[in-house]
Amino acid sequence: MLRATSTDGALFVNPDPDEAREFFRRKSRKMVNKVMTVKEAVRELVHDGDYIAVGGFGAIRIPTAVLHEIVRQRKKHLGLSGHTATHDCQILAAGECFDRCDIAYVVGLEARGLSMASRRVFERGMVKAVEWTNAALAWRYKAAAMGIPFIPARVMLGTDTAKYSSFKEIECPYTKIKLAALPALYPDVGIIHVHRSDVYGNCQIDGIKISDEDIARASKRVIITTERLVPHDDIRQNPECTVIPYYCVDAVIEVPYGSYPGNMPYEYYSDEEHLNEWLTAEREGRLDEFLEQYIYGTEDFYEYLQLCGGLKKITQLRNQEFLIEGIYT
Amino acid sequence: MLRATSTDGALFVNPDPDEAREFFRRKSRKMVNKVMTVKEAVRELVHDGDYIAVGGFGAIRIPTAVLHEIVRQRKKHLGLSGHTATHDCQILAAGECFDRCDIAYVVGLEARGLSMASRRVFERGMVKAVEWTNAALAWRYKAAAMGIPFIPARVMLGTDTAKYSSFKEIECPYTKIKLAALPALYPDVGIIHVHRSDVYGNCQIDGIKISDEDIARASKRVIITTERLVPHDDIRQNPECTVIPYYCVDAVIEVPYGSYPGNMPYEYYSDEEHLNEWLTAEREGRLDEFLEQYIYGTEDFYEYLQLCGGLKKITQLRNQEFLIEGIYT
Amino acid sequence: MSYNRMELMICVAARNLEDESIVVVGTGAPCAAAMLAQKTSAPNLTVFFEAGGMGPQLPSMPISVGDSRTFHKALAASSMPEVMETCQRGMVDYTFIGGAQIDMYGNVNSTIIGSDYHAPKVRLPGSGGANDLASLCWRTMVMTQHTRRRLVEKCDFITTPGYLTGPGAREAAGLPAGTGPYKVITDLCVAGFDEETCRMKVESVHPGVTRKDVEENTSFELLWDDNLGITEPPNEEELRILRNEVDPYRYIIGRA
Amino acid sequence: MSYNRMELMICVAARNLEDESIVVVGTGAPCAAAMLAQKTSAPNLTVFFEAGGMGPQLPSMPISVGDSRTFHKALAASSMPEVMETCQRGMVDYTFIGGAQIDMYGNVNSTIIGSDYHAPKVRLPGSGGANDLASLCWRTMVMTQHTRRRLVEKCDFITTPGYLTGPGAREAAGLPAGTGPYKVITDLCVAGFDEETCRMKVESVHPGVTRKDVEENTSFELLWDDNLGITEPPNEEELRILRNEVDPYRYIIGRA
Repeated sequence: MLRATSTDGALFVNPDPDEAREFFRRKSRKMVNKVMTVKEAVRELVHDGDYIAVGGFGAIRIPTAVLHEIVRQRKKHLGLSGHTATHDCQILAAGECFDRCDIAYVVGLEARGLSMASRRVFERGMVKAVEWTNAALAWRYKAAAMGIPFIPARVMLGTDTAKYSSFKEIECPYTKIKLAALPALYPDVGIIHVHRSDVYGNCQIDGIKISDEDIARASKRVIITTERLVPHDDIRQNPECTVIPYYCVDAVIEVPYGSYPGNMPYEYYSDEEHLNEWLTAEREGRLDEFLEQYIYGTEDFYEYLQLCGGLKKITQLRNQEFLIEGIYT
Repeated sequence: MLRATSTDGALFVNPDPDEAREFFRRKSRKMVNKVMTVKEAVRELVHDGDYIAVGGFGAIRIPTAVLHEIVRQRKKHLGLSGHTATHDCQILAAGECFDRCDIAYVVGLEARGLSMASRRVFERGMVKAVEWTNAALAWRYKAAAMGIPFIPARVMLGTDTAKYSSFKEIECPYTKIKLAALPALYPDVGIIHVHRSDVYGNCQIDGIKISDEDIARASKRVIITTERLVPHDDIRQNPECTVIPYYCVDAVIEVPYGSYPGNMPYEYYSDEEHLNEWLTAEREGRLDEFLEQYIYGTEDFYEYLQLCGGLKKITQLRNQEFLIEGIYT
Repeated sequence: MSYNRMELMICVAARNLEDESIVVVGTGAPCAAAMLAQKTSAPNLTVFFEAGGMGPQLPSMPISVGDSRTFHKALAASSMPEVMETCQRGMVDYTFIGGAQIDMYGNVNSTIIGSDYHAPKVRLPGSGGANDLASLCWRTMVMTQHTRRRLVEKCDFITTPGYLTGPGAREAAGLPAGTGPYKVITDLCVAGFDEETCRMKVESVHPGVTRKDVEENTSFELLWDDNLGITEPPNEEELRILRNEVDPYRYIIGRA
Repeated sequence: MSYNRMELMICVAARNLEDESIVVVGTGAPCAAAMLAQKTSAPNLTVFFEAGGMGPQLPSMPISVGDSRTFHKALAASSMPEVMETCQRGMVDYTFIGGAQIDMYGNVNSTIIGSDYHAPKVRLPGSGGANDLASLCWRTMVMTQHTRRRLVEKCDFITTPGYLTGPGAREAAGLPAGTGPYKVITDLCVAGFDEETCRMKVESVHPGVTRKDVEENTSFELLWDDNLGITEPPNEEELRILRNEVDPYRYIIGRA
């Protein structure tokens, strides 16, 4: 049944569920306090060469603090899942942290325009790229989360996206229709920002989940940043709200306003001014000094936030999120 | 790649996603008031010969009123998905309503024992049976909900359950491991009891969802019974709580205590006394008279509930659900 | 009442959305079109966003396909798999996609400009959800500026399937039957696709635009509808709603 | 302190659950064993139920695998796919299954009694989740009464895989490597499985039970551990907790 497409690409991670099972068999199920600092989490859990997946949607509910710290600790040769990777891709491209990428959406920031720095790493061949789609990567995470080596789907077929991808085409044993067999994607590290977590890593997310339920389950290690740490009992009061269970999680860090400058649904809107400042710095060739100022030169996310306007700015963004015509707007 | 197992069984529904797409293409997306009576819903939406899937888990959150009405209207030749079908299977077996069944779990009522009447329909060859497992049927619904003809899984392999099933074995194009290709299961009618619905069929379910998200999406027609009708705005206040969206749904009926004698999480516990009475009636050969009393002889679910002890009984079951040592216990 | 070309395109797109249907949109003009349709001819139109927003009461134009506006007082705040699977199941009628290039079969490029994938002149974002939506929704629409560099003889890269190489090609590739490009709405004309050849066929030119204008700005040979018409311009009601309610800050209509 | 056989079985089962692990249980004795383990040797044991309950604080014995007790103050109230997929992913250490027959390879029958599938002497419930859990969890345990009709030469129907026909058979069938039957806990003895032959091997007989008792109540040839021991009886602490906290109404332990 296997009719390989003329796939130009590579599989950056092994879709073998048995290899993953061996890893998960040894992963701790102990419900212990996993609270640490961003620095510690990145030092201990993100290694040069790891393949990483970032939760959220580019500039929505993103784990900015961890992304900055990856740049700050000058992690290299990462693999990146480019699943609507906008500002997250931009940060990691600025740090030249990754050299291979499964692409569904990169280099752009949606309506805000293209990131010159992100374009550069791809256009100069600094990154080995393989093409996918948003749904394809979403389903690849899901296959891994389900513990199966692939999920069939009806996308990508017939296009150059397929030609520069690395999935295999199969024929359905029941209907004989052609399908894309999307290989399971088990990231080494999943990094996700959530609304609430207890110290063990039981997490709640408000609003859309995008692919984060599946990323948390598919990833071998998971770093959570959370707007708020909450008492364990809060989780048990509403067990239907648990999006990520503790046994998926390796590190929990409380990072208030942690999605800034991205949008955090029901909390604060995106800071379009700052995102634009970043794009402008890239366009005007001032990226190095911009990075020096905001990332390399800051100690942590609190300092970055302060530089960007601190609580006053956040208050303004909260007003925007809630459509309140505050004094700042 | 296709290596058919020696499958003794049949596929009762077509797993072809293109046939299903043609149906769904024409299914109305109009958000209109879908409130009707149980009688109307069963008359208009359940036809002799249809293949049905019942939500909940046997005696947990089951749509009892609709099941009774199917018996009362003497529907025949139904196909039944036996996905932990306990009291639901028992009701439909009593009415001799189905003649083919995908079996994961039937005839038993878990710790309560076996239903003689259910055993009878299977032991006397009145039902064409095909073997599956709980996960297999769950994933078959999921494949249909996803719009793909099959999902691979690592269950059933190597057993007689496989031999008397009707799935095909495939080889993974990436890892060469053997997999069960579980064919999509698109029921003609899905019947689900929920905690809250608006008149359009936007539904919320508290507690475990079992497979009901997938049943609602996989089924061509969906009948919802709900503990409570709620204003449409309540749905929009908490969009993360919508488990079933309106466009899946064809009928909405408010049936308070509608899972009785089954458990409704956070509302009332199961009536073990009545469930036992039913088993006893079967065992003692009094099923016909029992059915006459409780189903054929009643006009609707309100009458049945009244016969079983009415609000007084329900109050007792509410106390049990909330672990309150009420005066009844 | 005067109008600009973006306003015209949005109004035309809105009219092409049947009432009581479901559409997946991105941000920008398609989202404006869907919002306008809801306020005019398609009050029962349900709008999805690929990141998980389903049926929101959009308070204003979202900046991102996943931002909190996309599920503001929504019917459901779900997930990307949920939206994509609803499309794959056949429940979604329309989608809009965009790109840098489109060919006569409606194939779209949003991946690279240049001839070498590994060293492109310009790296574009890639498919995002475009390939998925155009593979799975029943009718795909494209809104684009009409220039020779956009309407090309051959895409540098086919990111998203139109009719691929022509009749039967989508089905042969394994894409769901009955799907494909439906309308291309440019700032010069509205085109559909010829049933027999699957090639782009102009149905109407916008007021003041000539057939020659269209031809000169297209790099491939267009087909022309026998009943070639003039695009119905936006009416006062549409313009009023578009300007006052849909895009009061002129984020989109100010771009023309 | 005296105890009955069910109490012994539950205590033995509880001791076999390592701390800081995850177990999927059904109702009845396995659930009692998990609850007892949590209150004794495995305070960090997480209990799942196949219908979606994950990590509840069980207030009392559930009647059903899906009833509201199974997600009372739980870590998560999820779904059947979520639980089964967690097992398939390799995150679940233990499960208990039951059945009417078990053979020397640990294959279990819960489908029919009789030789003709289409006209069985007794129609049993079928797999339920048993086949799934025994295929996907790392270690499968069975608790059963020890009679010749239950420990059979050949199952009338293999509902749920043990080691199938012996060494390598699970892997050859496509089941995940490293899984399989782990312990069989009967009212006469505790058995494991021989690494080389995959056959059931008695590790200890219960106090007062002889090797002959076990043999006479088994329809196939058992292997015997070189270091055959006497099962450690329940201690006072275990019995106190089991009787007062786990099963105060003697639903399970009253069955012996």
